[in-house]
Amino acid sequence: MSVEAAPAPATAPTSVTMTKALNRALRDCLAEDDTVLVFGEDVGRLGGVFRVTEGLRAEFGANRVWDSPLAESGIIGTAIGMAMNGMRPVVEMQFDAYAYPAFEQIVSHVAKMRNRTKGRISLPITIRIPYAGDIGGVEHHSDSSEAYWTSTPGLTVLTPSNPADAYSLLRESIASDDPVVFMEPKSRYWMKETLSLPVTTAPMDRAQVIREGTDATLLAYGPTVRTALDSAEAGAEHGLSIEVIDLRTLSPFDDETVSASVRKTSRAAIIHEAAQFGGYGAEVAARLTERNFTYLSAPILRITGFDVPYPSPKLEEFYLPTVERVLDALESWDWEL
Amino acid sequence: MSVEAAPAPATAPTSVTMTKALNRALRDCLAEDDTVLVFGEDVGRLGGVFRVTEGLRAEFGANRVWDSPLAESGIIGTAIGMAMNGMRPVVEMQFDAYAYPAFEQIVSHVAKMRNRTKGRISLPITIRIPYAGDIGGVEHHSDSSEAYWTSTPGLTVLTPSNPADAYSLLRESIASDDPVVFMEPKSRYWMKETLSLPVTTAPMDRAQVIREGTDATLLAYGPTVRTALDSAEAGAEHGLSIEVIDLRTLSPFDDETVSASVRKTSRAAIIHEAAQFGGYGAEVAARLTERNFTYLSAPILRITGFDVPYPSPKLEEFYLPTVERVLDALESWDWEL
Amino acid sequence: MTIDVPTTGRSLPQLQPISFIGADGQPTDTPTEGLRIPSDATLIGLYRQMVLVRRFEAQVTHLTRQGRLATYPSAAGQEAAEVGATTALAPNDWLFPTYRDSAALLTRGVPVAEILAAFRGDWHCGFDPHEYHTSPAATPLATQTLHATGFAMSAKLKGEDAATLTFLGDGASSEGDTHEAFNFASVWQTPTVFVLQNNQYAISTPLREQTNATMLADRAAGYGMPGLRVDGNDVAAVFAAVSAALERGRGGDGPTLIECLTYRMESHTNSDDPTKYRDAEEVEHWTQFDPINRLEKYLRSTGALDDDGVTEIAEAAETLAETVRDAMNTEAEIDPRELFAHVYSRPRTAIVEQQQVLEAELAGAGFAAAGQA
Amino acid sequence: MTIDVPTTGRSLPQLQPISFIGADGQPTDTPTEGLRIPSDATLIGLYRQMVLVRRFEAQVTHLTRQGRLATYPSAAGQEAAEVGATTALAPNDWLFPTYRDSAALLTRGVPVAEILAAFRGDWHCGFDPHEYHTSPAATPLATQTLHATGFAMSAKLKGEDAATLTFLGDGASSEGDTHEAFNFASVWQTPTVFVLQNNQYAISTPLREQTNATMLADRAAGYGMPGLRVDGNDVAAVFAAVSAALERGRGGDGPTLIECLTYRMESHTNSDDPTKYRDAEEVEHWTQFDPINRLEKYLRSTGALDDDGVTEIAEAAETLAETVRDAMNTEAEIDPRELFAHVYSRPRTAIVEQQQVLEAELAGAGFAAAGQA
Ligand SMILES: Cc1ncc(C[n+]2csc(CCOP(=O)(O)OP(=O)(O)O)c2C)c(N)n1
Ligand SMILES: Cc1ncc(C[n+]2csc(CCOP(=O)(O)OP(=O)(O)O)c2C)c(N)n1
Ligand SMILES: [Mg+2]
Ligand SMILES: [Mg+2]
Repeated sequence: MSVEAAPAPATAPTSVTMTKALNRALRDCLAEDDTVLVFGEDVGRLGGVFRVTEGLRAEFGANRVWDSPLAESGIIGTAIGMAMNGMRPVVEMQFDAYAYPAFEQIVSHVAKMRNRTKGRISLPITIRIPYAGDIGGVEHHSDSSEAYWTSTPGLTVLTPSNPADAYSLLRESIASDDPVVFMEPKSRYWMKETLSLPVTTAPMDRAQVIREGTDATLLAYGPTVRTALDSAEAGAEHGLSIEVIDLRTLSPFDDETVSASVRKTSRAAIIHEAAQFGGYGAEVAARLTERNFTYLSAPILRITGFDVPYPSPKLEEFYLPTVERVLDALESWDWEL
Repeated sequence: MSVEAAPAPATAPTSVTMTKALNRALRDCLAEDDTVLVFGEDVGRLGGVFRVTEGLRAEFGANRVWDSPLAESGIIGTAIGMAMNGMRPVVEMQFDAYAYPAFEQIVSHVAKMRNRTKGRISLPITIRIPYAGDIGGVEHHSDSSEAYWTSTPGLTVLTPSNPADAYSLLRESIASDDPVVFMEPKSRYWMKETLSLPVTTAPMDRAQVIREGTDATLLAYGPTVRTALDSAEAGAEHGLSIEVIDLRTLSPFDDETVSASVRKTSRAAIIHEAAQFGGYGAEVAARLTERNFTYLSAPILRITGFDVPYPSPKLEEFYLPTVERVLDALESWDWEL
Repeated sequence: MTIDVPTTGRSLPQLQPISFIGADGQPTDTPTEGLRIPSDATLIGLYRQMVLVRRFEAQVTHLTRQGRLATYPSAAGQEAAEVGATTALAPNDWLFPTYRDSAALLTRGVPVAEILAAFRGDWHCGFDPHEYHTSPAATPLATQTLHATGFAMSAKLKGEDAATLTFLGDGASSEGDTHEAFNFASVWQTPTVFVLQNNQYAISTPLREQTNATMLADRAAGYGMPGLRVDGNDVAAVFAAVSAALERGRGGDGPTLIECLTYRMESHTNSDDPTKYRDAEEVEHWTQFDPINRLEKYLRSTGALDDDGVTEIAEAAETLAETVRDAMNTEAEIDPRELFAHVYSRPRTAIVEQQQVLEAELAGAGFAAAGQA
Repeated sequence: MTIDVPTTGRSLPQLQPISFIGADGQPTDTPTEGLRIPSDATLIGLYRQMVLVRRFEAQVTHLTRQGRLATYPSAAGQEAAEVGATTALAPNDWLFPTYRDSAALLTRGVPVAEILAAFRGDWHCGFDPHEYHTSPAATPLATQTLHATGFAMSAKLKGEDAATLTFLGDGASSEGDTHEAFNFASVWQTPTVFVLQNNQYAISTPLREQTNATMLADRAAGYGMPGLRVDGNDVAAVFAAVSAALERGRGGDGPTLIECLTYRMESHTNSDDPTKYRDAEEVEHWTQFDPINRLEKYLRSTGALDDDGVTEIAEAAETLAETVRDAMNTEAEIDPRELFAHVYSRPRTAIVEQQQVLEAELAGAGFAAAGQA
């Protein structure tokens, strides 16, 4: 199949939500490359329960964008077959707990096909997963499942925290020959930014320093980037100069950028919504300590959800890592200010 | 249903393999408590592909021990229903990659039912999973999936490294009101020990110091305990006094025992077969560093499989953490001997 | 070739949905597979419960629009399936409902506040499953079909005189778990009734994109299990079919699949916009099949119901609506420390430590609080 | 009620397995659903390939017992299904095999050493899928049925004149993925043929504990998909049924389920002990249905095959066996650094670092090596 030349017209800067940025990325990919296919539960007529695929079926037709039967293993399994035949399927798992029925297909095939075949079959599949909480969702609608994917060799795991990255990273995912688990922070879906699309941000394997500081480094991704920035702001009121890094790509980890920051500040904490035990923060803390031990004046802290199942809406505020919890953690460091 | 009094007759010390110890634990539980049920793929007539359930169907009948249809989600899902009705199902996932089809049932229900119902419904299910490699298995037969389970709040995760613990921990799992993922290291199945059964070893939430030392602590579990002991022995030839801890219970983590050792030795490494990135070792390293930072004279090291899919038999020896790899890691520490 | 497989029950269900009372309130002449229409007394009870349920759904939907609940999936239009099936249960039987089945919970006797706790966001499951012989409503689709099968298997092994009933949707029928449940139940011959509410949509996805089969009940044949297609808006048919299937199950004759043809009159949940995928005419079309109207007509025609009866029931429905409003206007007391209380049966040190972190935060003892002070 | 569902193809397969050539080598009078017996020329080719395949399986099993391979699942007894189905494929079609289907890979032209690489432990998949239009053999049961469906869907979307064929076992039919594949394939009307080799056992579990259905082909009706039950030991029937189904698929008429009744004559793999779950008489009983014997008798009776032909084919089989021995006696060169080479299409720094760790170990540069020196 040929790649149609349909360059996306640049728009004048407007206020864009993350869902709109994602929608536009899908649109531009569909327009430019006719091997791109979008399917999943309710992504067609409805445009997805979060409206990320809105209008795409109308624009590209039901042969490019369609509603599948309701079965996640079926969605991933058939996407594998399509990718083996040269397509670039972009599939949606409606909420992240609903990727679990597809776990075997993702872990045993999506992650392993390329290695299994000595690189002869690549699977350029993008698995979009809305994740994390803070939206008042009922049970199973607020899980942070990133650790399952990041601990699986063969997967690339991305998560944008803002509309510009959402656009740029999703386009990179779809263009990537390797499968990408693309995690969309639900609570940031309605975040607005003034942007002109298309936009190209930093490449997908790089973390980004989004606030500079000298006293400590806060690492965050997806929904907690906002928490980290707010904490840095609050820390400043306490006289602390805090650097904030948006990881963007969870696997691979950008050791270079993050270690440089940690060596500079000598203190770091990672913030995520998922439970702490065995969470992604464990990898971050372990590898930063291995690589920068002599530079550290305190252990890398993990400021996370508690080690309990994600609670129902009324208890979310007590579960989620807040600016307060971050500040309490900062306080635990033995500052010599 | 009543609990029959059928105390297991103690045997004279004999040489017992891990499979035999597990088999005897199942037998004794089936005899003592008629709510215990054993089912799964090929666990009846055949006695399981590893012969762990051998003879049980003949002794207890097909209403207590039986072959299910071939569907792992079905096995776990029906076990949930039985447990809701007061039974204690013990189910086998034939190889650990074959627990993945049951991932949703395990993560969304087994782990969460008790919390969901405010403790009104407990699920005393034991999920036996043969795991890890070093047995020349073809693809999907050598995975170490522990990180998926340990990062899921609500699960208890055990793994014995020797026949005595295999017996004692399996009995404790089945007696536990909480669901247990019971991981059996395939490469240790044929390990022999002279034992008289029944035997009661340390309780399931405790790690065990199995070799004392003063210079460094090696942490291991399941298949790597042997590697750790051999490494300690080899280290001794280099003049190093190495403490070895068998973790036994991966979740919860026995902070008390392990931190005490690390504070004493000031250096520690965790050895596991699973890939390093996001592996269980990350949690171990992160929490030990958090809790013992000022006692550490070096970062906690992780000596693990590489961040690649588990390879085919001919490459296993290069993938698996060996005594050599452990010794190389020890060397990386800046010894002041 | 001599291969030992059962040869019983090998047929496809009749095409015409089983129905006793037509949309016009008249008795039908549809073949009913040996089932018998319930007595007028039973039908009055079913009518009453359907009216209550409809008022309940309307009230909760209204309160959800007002923001008193986080989300709510209404079963308006599906009252016959919800009430007919649930009423057929004996107290000892167990029900395995989904998020859509609050009406069934209500019918099962679960108090309003306990049903709605999950949707208000108080706690995942608000009631005691043992008290009502009713499992927590499952949100991960189709997973509960296996729980119902396993529960029934253990009842059978224990020699209990109990069956299980589980609801599932047309969408959920596509999940692998549904297949595994049908198969396990039939191989094990468990007393399980699968009530498939085919309400024509899975959120926005219409039935014809969910299956290419003539009817979902056709699946049963592939498992050596009886399958029935029932007019899911005729509560008499649903009640009769489910009662017979439960009886079959308890008698040792294994599971049954019952497809109830019905229609979801409301949006999927309050956050859904059905205009994106179906038009008003279609919804309008289905009003003629309304389960309550037809039964009222029928019972009036037999003389079992009159204006007084209808009024009395309507008043009971208003009383229920008031109970709902009261329940939802009373805030539940939720102790944040309960976050940690129910995860394991035995305390875990690390969780106790985390609880202490939260308690310190709540006590305002932290750095942040100090800064704000 | 007006509900828009398809009403085509609603029937259960005929009870008697479709067969052209009986176990006695004589033409049968079984109804064959419009299928026609393949020409003698085709049948000779199928005969030859079955003989080769049987010799191949015997040789590999033997080498495995000698420890030259880590494990091996033989399809001895199932040659008709393996060869009949695979031969029906056009070059452009894609095959989605399982661990049991080395015979199919051989038939597809994959070189012996490349087929056996996985079982010898050289590499997970030893051949280039694109070269043979054949997916890596799947070990996680039933997962490949979805890959075959998805591949076929994309072929349809691209307008390619290609179908897909996937094998699955009676055991694998119980997995959720099988259901999802049947359903997706039928809803999307993909050109996919599901060849279910019902060899009566899933390791030790007999068919009657896997399903309560009369036959596994009965499943098809529940998806609005044609289903056929074929004598899986009659290669003529398998070839004819699969050819027709592939043709149907390529012509846009969607998927087909074909259940091939057969028997696994060997143990599950070399490490299995079948005496635990089936007796010798049962195995003996099945020898009378042998797929090769009957075809030889038949072709001799039509005059298409004589002693010379049989001898020539037997010699070719011996040559193949020699190729197998040679291939398995030649060690494959495997570079340990390949561990890292194929995981991602772009290099990852952390993996490069790990490769350096391994290279240092291999160079004997470490502490351990120093100590040993
Ligand atoms: C495993 C899983 N996947 C996706 C969802 C999200 N979801 C919730 S309801 C629904 C549609 C269900 O349709 P159906 O089974 O027909 O039931 P209905 O809502 O019509 O009652 C979907 C896709 C889910 N809850 N669980
Ligand atoms: C998902 C999964 N579960 C379990 C296994 C282990 N296993 C390998 S083969 C087999 C039996 C398969 O039986 P069947 O599908 O009838 O195929 P056959 O071996 O008879 O060809 C089992 C249980 C597996 N490979 N994959
Ligand atoms: Mg529905
Ligand atoms: Mg089989």
